[in-house]
Amino acid sequence: MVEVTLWGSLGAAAGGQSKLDIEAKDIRELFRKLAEQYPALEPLIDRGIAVAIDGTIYRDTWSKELPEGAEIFLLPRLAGG
Amino acid sequence: MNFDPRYSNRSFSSVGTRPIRPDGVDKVTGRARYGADFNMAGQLVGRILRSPHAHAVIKKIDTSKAEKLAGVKAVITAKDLPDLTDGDAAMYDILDNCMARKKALYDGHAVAAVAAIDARTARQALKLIEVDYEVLPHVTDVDEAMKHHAPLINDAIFTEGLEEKPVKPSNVTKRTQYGHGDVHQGFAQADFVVERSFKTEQTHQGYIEPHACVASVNPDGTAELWVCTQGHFVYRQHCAQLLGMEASKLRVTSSEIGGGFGGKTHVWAEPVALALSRKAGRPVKLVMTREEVFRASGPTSATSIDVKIGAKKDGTITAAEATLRYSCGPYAGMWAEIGAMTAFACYKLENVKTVGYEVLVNRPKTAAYRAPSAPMAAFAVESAVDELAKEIGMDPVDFRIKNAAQEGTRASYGPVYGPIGIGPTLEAVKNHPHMKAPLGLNQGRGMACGFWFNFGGQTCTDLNIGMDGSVSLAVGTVDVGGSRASLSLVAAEELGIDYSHVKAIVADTSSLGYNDMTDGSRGTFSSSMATISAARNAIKVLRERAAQMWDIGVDDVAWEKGHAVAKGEKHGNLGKLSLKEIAAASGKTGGPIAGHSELVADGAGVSFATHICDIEVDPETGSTRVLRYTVVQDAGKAVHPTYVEGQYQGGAAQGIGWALNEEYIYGKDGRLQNPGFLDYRIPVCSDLPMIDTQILEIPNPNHPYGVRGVGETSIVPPLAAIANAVSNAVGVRMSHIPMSPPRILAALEAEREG
Amino acid sequence: MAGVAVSTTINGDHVEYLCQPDETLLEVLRDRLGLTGAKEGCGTGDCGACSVIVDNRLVCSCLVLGAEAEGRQIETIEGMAHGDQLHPLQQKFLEHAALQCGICTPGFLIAAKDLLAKNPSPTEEEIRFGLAGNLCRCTGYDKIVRAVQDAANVMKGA
Amino acid sequence: MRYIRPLSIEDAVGELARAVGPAAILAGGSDLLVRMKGGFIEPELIVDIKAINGLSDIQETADGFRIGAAVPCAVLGENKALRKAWPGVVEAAKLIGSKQVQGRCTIVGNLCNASPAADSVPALVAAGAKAVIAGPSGKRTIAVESVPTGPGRTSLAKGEIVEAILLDKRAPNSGDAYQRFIPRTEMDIAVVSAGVNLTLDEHGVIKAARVALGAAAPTVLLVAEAAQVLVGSKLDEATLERLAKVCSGACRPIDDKRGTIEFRRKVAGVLAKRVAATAYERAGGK
Repeated sequence: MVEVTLWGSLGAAAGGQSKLDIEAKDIRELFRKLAEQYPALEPLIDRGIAVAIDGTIYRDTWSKELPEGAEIFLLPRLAGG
Repeated sequence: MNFDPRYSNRSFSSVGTRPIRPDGVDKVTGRARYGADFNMAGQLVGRILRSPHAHAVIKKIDTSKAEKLAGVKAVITAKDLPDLTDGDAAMYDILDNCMARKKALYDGHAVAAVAAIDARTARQALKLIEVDYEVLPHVTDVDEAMKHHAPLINDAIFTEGLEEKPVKPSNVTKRTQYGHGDVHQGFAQADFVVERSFKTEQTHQGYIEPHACVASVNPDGTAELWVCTQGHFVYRQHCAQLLGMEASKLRVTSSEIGGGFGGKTHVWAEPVALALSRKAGRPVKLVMTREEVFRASGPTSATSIDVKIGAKKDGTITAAEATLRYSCGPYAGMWAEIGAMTAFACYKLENVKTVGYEVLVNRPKTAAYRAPSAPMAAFAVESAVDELAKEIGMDPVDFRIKNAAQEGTRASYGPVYGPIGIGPTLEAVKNHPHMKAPLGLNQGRGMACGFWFNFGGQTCTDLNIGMDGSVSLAVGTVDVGGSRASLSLVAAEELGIDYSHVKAIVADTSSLGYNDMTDGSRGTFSSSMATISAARNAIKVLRERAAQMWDIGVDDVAWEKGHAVAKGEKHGNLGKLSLKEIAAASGKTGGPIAGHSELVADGAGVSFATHICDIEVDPETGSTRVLRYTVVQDAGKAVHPTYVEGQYQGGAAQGIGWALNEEYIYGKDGRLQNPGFLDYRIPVCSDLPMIDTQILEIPNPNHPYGVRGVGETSIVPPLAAIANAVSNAVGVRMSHIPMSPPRILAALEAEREG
Repeated sequence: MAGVAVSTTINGDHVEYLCQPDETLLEVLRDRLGLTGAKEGCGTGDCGACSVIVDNRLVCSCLVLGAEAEGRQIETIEGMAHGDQLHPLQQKFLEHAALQCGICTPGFLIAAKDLLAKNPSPTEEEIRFGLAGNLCRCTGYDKIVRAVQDAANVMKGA
Repeated sequence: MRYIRPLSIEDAVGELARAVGPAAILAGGSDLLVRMKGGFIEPELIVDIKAINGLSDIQETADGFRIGAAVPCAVLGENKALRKAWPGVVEAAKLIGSKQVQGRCTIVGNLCNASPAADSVPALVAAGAKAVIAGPSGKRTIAVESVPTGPGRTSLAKGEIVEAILLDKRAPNSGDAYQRFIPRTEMDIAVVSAGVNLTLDEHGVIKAARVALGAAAPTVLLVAEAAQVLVGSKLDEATLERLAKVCSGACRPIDDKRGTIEFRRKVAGVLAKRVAATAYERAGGK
């Protein structure tokens, strides 16, 4: 079980919830379960979001494992210069 | 592939040295080929017709006269770029921006284009295209655009992110919020509260090379595109999607790039050039004029920001809040959101809240500009932080040190920080001789901090070892300022050979796998990671070949300082095999030796900088002069320190220009008044002092060498550092960027009149 | 439009071309003669990327007509090195990393060459004002000024 | 479109007078080529005057200086005698554009482009310079301030060419100066500017003065009232303050991308003070 914080504009797509507990071992499973529970998140996930695992920002690499008890933040993917 | 990206403390022999870049001689002899330096047989000249109106319905376009002009080979409008975006809203915006469909949304918006045998004919043809416009009311100011009565730019936009779904369309596309804790409670604990409003005007990246490309579409559907870009793989994807082509059939070659800073992350003219070439059946060269670059590429947001910060007497910040309104041009963006994420990232805050509003205006589509959105937020926050320090009676550096984020701090944008450099940059500034140098009359010193995320992303690298033992490194990351030198150093380091035996090139889209563009300070971070990975893969092959040559097991072969070494006493008589010797035998041991790497570079590691500057103000004219400037920034590990310094200096110079004189000036008619380098005033050589730099190296735990991105952060602090210096010099707090002489003089006069 | 026949000298070589009356020297160099070292950053004399030397005067080639080159001596970046020997300014620009993207570099080198020809020992301020007609957006000018200072020292010693 | 390079002023005048479509005179080209690039002018005929005998020379005569219409500003700066006699005119001419532009631009071009912000014009007006005009009906000489009549407009008739600028021989105890305000240190057009020309008596009292302001009205302003303030003074603090006030009051500026009305008014006065002080010092005043 990991605690996922939906951040910025993502919270609105999950019905205003910002913290969710999800049983997921990697990013792929996390995304799949999120999309099942909150269909409004699916297009956002498809467009690409960033995942912060214990403070380090990863992109949406499916195989990235989520350590038990890790702090997960989902952030919008950013533009840079 | 089991590549371990974790940092390991080690000594270096190549990394950290300062050799001459591999592309250097071409660039000092005029041989390097940029966007406009390439030609194809039979090529036509492409030109774009642009809207003279800020906001207008395109009722009709009659191209018949232009088509009849001798020498005109193709004329296109939006009809020739049909909508193939399949519900992808972001791509649709790109398409509409490349060629206006129903409405022209800003002065300079493309409405038609021609390809002709020469520039004169093309220019004449543009004059023969008749466009029937119905001019609409327009809005160019970010605050005006948010008002209820403001002209509506897109009536299908309803503000996202509000608690209640809006019933009326709006120019505000989205509201976003970040933060944690309870700011009301936080402000209640504060002994001092500073609350201020700020504005910043729109600026342009100001790269010296205008957008340029040569497009050639064949009747069989294959195509080539030569173009100056920060990301040729991204350009390929976008162009292929907009033109309905298979990506693999479009080969994109990135030319040398004459500056981008975010402005060449986005397609504008390239799909138009391809569409012209497709219609004309000949190659088309399309080069923007400087005026077109200003009117119709992607400047940064204009902003309006409110900041409120509270602190206790002892200097502890108890709460921080900001509302940020960023202009996006006429299409939805996420610029205010980035501002809301970065605004307070330097500080350790119990209670913080930021709200961003994305605002549509009749200006060109906003694009990224070096740490996009962060400089404006930092200007507002760091100005208020300085004022708060003053009210408390604390030294501004000490005040920041007291509140600086550190490892374990929850960032205002969410996650918890790992090892970071804000504290060390502040300590370095506190102890810097610059802080103790005397100042004269009307002179002031200011300092400010800045933050940027840094990106990683998809990266592809090929490392090929020639039969003579020299190494070709093919990377997919466009080199905007010396990364071929850095990556050659990394390859030399990993292989244990001399830098002079490595030659790095940027490969085209048909020669290498997909690679993200050079943005988010990711170039050296990502590609060095992929280069290390590719080199390690090559070393594996080299060890296998050496094992064959010795006829021993590969596990008994180690790689040390450019040589295969046989391990163990039983092989004591085998000596070493150099990379050169192994390469020479490669034809007999299994063929060419190479290492490849395809990876997603993650964990870029955030970046912080603190700047100091001295300013002199002429109180009679409001004129300013930058007397001294110092940049202190964390690089993680500086691979080629000279180019790291160059990034620090260049970012600071752009920030100085932004702070003092650069701005888009729109007339009442909604047209851009200053689309040229004469009146869009970027700093000239005599405007600036030497820019001193201090590189700190706080290793990034997620990179084998500890590298962090360095390209962008240096543009974040200057706006605030200069505003603070002006305030300290002449006692007026400037709340509007740029701090041009008329604005400073007006502020001084207002102060004198009390 | 009648073409203008022009006979001129570029980097010591005799060159003849036909150009249109309104064609700039920059267009002639780049599009007719294949000398693409001079760059067009603005086309209005504001950036200096197209700098060349005409009869010992530094000019923006975008502000000179091709027709005006008749009988002149023109020096461009392509003629700056002697054979395989780089000019000291070119060498110092490399050593100091006085270029990042490099688009402004040919113009800076030509302008710096003209500056040092007229003032072999310029102060930092003279260098900065002497090169104020050349825009660079990457470097903040710091390393460019240092490279010119260093080259001046080398050239005086030579 | 035709490009011609006549060898005599008569030929040039004749060609211009006969031209059917728009015609343009090319000396330095630093304004003309920019306007052509922007599509603001598409001349049928370009008359390059640089091959005309005498137009590229500076002559020192018994009456003063005659500066040919094709003399680049860089050459003005290299002329020691001119620099010594009219330092204000030379420093103004040297401010036009970059080093690259200096090698091409001319003060006659600057005058005939008729921009109120032209750098050399306030200095020339303050200096009392004259323009020698050749035309189909012969030659005439007029004060330089009579050439521009409004932004982009001149009093020149069809076929007329300004062939030279005349500057008087310098009276003893005289000095002139010019300054402009620009946001950067180089490469800008004047936001506002001032030129002052003074002659002192043997006691350091100003006996003659001319004050001109640039970018303060549709044409360069010759401010007679400012000259009156200066004459009879030794440029004391009170005189300088009065000068500033009169100059600010004389301005009829506009708000535009380069500055505001308020700013131009205020800074016109500040510059007038500073420029007058330099001119006074150059004239030998203390």
